[in-house]
Amino acid sequence: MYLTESESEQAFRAEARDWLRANVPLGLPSGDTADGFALHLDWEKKLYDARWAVVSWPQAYGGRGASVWEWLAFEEEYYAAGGPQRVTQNGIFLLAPTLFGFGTQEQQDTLLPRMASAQDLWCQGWSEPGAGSDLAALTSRADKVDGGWRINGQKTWTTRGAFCTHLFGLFRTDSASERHHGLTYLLVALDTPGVTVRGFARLDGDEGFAEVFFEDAFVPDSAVLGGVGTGWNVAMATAGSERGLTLRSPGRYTATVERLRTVSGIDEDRLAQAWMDAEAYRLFTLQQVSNEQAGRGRAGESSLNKLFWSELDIRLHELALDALGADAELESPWSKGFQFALAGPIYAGTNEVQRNIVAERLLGLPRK
Amino acid sequence: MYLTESESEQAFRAEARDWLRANVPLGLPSGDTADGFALHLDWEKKLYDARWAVVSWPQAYGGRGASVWEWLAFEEEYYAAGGPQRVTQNGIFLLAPTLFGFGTQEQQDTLLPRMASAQDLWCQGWSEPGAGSDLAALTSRADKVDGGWRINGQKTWTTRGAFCTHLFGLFRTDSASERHHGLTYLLVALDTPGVTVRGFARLDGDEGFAEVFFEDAFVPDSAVLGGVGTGWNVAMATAGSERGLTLRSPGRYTATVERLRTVSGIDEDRLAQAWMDAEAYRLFTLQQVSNEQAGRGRAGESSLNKLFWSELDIRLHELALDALGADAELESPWSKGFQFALAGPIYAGTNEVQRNIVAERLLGLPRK
Amino acid sequence: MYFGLPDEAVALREGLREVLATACTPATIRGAWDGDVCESLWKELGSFGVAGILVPEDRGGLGLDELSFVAACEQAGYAGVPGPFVETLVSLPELDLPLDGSARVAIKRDGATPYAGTATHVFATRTWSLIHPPHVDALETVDRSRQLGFVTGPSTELRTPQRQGLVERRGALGTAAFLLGLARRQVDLTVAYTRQRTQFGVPIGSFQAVKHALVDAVVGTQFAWPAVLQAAAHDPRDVHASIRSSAAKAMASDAAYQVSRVCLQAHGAIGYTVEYDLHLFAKRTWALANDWGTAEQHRAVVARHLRSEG
Amino acid sequence: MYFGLPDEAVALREGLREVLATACTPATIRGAWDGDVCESLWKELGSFGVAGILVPEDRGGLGLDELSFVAACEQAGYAGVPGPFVETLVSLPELDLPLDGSARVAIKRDGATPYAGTATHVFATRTWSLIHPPHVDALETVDRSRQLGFVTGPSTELRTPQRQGLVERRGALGTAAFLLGLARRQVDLTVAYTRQRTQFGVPIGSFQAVKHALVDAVVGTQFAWPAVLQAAAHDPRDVHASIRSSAAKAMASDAAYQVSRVCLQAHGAIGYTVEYDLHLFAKRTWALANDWGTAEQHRAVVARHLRSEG
Repeated sequence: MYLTESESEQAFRAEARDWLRANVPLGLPSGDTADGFALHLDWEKKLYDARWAVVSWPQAYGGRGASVWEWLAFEEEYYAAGGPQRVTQNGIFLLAPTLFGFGTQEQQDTLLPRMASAQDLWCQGWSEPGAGSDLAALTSRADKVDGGWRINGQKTWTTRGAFCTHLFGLFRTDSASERHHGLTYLLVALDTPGVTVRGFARLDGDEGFAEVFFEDAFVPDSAVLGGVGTGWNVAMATAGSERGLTLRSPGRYTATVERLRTVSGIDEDRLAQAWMDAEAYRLFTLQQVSNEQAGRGRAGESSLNKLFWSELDIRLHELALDALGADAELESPWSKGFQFALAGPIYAGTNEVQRNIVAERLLGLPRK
Repeated sequence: MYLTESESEQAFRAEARDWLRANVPLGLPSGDTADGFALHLDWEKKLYDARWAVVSWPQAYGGRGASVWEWLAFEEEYYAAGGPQRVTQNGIFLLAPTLFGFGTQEQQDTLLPRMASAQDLWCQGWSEPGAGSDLAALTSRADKVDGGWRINGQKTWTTRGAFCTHLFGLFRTDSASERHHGLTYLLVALDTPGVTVRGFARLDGDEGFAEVFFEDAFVPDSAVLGGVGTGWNVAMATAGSERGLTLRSPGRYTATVERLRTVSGIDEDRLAQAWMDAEAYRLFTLQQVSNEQAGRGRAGESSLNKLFWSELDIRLHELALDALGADAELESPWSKGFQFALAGPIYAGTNEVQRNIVAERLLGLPRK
Repeated sequence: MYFGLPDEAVALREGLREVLATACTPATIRGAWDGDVCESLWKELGSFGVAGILVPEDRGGLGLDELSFVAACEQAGYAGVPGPFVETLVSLPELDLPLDGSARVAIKRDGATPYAGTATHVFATRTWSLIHPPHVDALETVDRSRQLGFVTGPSTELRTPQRQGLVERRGALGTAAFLLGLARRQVDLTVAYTRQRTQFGVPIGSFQAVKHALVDAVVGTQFAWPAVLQAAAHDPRDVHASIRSSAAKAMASDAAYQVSRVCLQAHGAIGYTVEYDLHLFAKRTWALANDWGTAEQHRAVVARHLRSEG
Repeated sequence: MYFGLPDEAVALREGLREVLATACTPATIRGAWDGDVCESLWKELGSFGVAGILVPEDRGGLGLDELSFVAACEQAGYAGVPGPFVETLVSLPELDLPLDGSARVAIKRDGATPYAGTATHVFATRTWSLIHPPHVDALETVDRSRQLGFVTGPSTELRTPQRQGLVERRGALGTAAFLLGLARRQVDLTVAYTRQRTQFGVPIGSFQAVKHALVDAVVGTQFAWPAVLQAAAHDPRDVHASIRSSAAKAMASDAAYQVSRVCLQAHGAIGYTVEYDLHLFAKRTWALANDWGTAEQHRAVVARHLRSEG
């Protein structure tokens, strides 16, 4: 057990803490509204200019080549300093790992720097009206044409789609194919002719969702990420990192528990449980990273991770709201955070799907 | 709303209370051991002699023709006075309703008085090694022979089978039949040649279970309850009353909560919840009886009832054991009761099966 | 002996159901979210007479008992009636105000007063006085139809006998019934959606994950309702009568909240949008679960009683 | 940076796994239920050296750290080792007793002492003295291998430095690891049974009702283990080091108890018999969940720390 950070890791943490405490903007409005989004962009550019936007990326793309340990330390300090949710997260946390894994040199060189500097803002194009938990049921098509692909169909539940510039997602490129076969991972600029985006409101009232309609929208061959027809495997890599630690860094919850400790009238027994749970999540994540680095990653581990943080997030906010009592219904960071937390068990693969994955892949229970 | 008991109902309750308080034997050993069972039989005969054994039955069979309200009042007073579990319950609460509903006059006249006076002691023959939750998978056969039936097969999980004299259960009388078709409800004396009973121990260590083996055991035609081949419907009537209020009268839980109030160091918030839950169960039962008497019984209501009491019973005992702390592991009425309660969600149709029933019959969710 | 709603209560509930089917649709609730006080709805309620359920007949009310009152509140909850429905019904017996729906009465709190923004009068029970017209400093709430606000304005002391305890008890009891109506509506929406929504080639309502979670939540509401009935029944022989309304509110708050969680999860993403109706009922549930005393506060009342009553 | 068991701890656990596979079968545990003190098992443990895990090498022990200790306790829990396994391991560093398994040390309690009936020595930590030979008034317990009893007998004061706090902390920590081993065993039994047990034409392990309940219980144990690791790691920079063992015990107690409930339910009637092995591990779980401090008591320790540490 070598939990002690090295001198360089400690130095990295200290530098991050100092800069964040000096620069984090407090009380930003939600990034899921048009006005709020603009303010968040300013913050993202500030992070980029100081090279804190994508610490784990290579220097060439605007990062610091930080280790995963340093990245976790940065995230802890980020949320401990009260840093806001990252409006760039779908790009830098979900698409980027896939680009690093499957992208051509040219795709990486052109897309990653613009992503890091928040010039390009990426949203996901997974779900469709008929394909939610059952992603493989998607029907949006991309037909081969000279020099590229012509897209038709509809995506929905696209977080912050109304404020983004680009979309990454899966499209059926083999009309004869079924389920997870014949799909291709495409990168689409939302200003492409034939693409229409309609934003709509989430549970908390913010316009955080969008529907994206494709009518004969043309994208060039260079829009293909990974091979044609291999989209499912490429997407699963993203889904993996989405369910994994890059979606919810432990720093979020340890920071939330620190805020809970300042709420008066809180149930002490439940507060102790909340502290233990947030700590357990942090430690589980450290163990998960250690296992993966040692090549001992376990099947279904990222699903365990997602089950835990999504339910923990709700419990933490319920604890605060119970303490607020009759005032719990007032608009506040706690009531807002509660509504946000309720999405946790639903998105990135519902928890019901995650339980099936853990039962079958980790425990070895029969599919049928 | 006419919750007030009539004068006759009040008089009935008062008479029952006085007699029970004067006669209930305290500190009886478990009735699920050979020695204990004998002592419980003495108590059953005492109840019978005073005509308190089967209050809701006709006078002719040893009862008082009591209304269901009077029966509920008797049960409340019985457990409030510390009355022991009824070792005759499988007969008087599970078989008797079926006999009243499906038995011939001769079957009723011969069997009911001997059951009431605890001369005949009945156990259930439902489950088989391969048929638990999936009762329709049973394979024990009864083949037609001259003047009766010849039984082969095995039953198991037969509560108190080792101490009983008779068994009622389902047997496949049409070898070509499948699932719930071609089954017949038979009444079998356990001293019949070819019948072997092997008692075995339950979770709490008492020999409360038995396996019953049938090797060419002959029973006469008069052993058929209801029509040949109609066994499933006849059995479901029993299963209904088993899941219903006759299995667990509310008096058990209100009495347990009163005992909980005497346990020191108990969590007051959870005690309040326990009291509310026991009351809710009592009131739900009154509502259920009222609905049924008014012909407004609801599909799945007896499953709701079973889900609630079985989980309530466990919660009540967990509450006591948590208060006992390190002493919880000592043999005591609470640790014994906890282990007994753990059977609740499993027997009489597992709670998983009950949830399916409520989902499909009460809520109308699709089977497939 | 009979335990259940008497016929007159059932008849009232059915009548109210018909009225609300047209007078209070999700569009009505959305209107309230945008600040509409829903006068036409309240006129309907007034002409149906429901405002005066608990007001003696000699004063023009229906003079019904609390069993009819909880039956009406449950039905109003099912429809998600916006505005101070429970508050008005429990206030009017104490006040000299019209029963035609033109009076919408909120009940003053030390902090912000619920429905202040839509009330014509605010009943300050502590001082037993009536504030009219109320001046309201509005607050932002998760359920925008709640219209919480700090209330000031001209106040008149009331001459009627002070029955704070009765108003408090009825408010908690009516809110418990309203919560169970909200829960029943959310379950109906969820059953309807999961029956037709197909994933993996089958209706999602056929998955045990959906079925069993929904059933466990429904069990809670099914066993809370008899507690509401008993609290409304005032059985003279009931030694626990004084805490029945607390038991009812505690059980209804927890059960309805759990239903809201399970129904939202069963819907998936669609339930997480404001374009779909579920959130209208879920957010009211969250608000009312803590209004008129939280489950924990009411359990504490029960616990005190159990201690004292020995 | 690396968070996990170091290689030496993994090696120890694997070695112990092999020893226990033959030395501690369910039959061994059933023997203990009938009063057997399992001397051959303890000889095996002694010759493997596990009794001296925490004893310095210069005293003949293995001189390993607490990470190896919790690894061993978890494996012992998986095998359901009867007798004072954790108690002996945490006591031997403080005592001058043989490490060959001939000394089985129980730790005295104000009330009844667990494993008193199978112990060769009883360590009274409060008075820092050793009772030998112990005289025991036995009590009936749900898990009969626990052999609780009231202890008297000749007592010798110890000259070694009094480290009550260390023994207490290690006892809770080792028991937490033991509980997670018991849980892992129950999950393995349940997966094996529900894979082969068929009802309604399919393995019952394919039903979501079984899968999801089991997964939720497993999540609890999966996240309790890192808490055990951290408590054993003694990170010098950890401002919360003093309460890590309480956090570990609280989480392990709740998680293992939940596993025992879910596994029993998933088995159905077969799990409810003493002929099947599950109950051997379930009943130990129930006992240890409350031994060395209940989850609630340890959460109270954490709560106090959070309050003071501000």
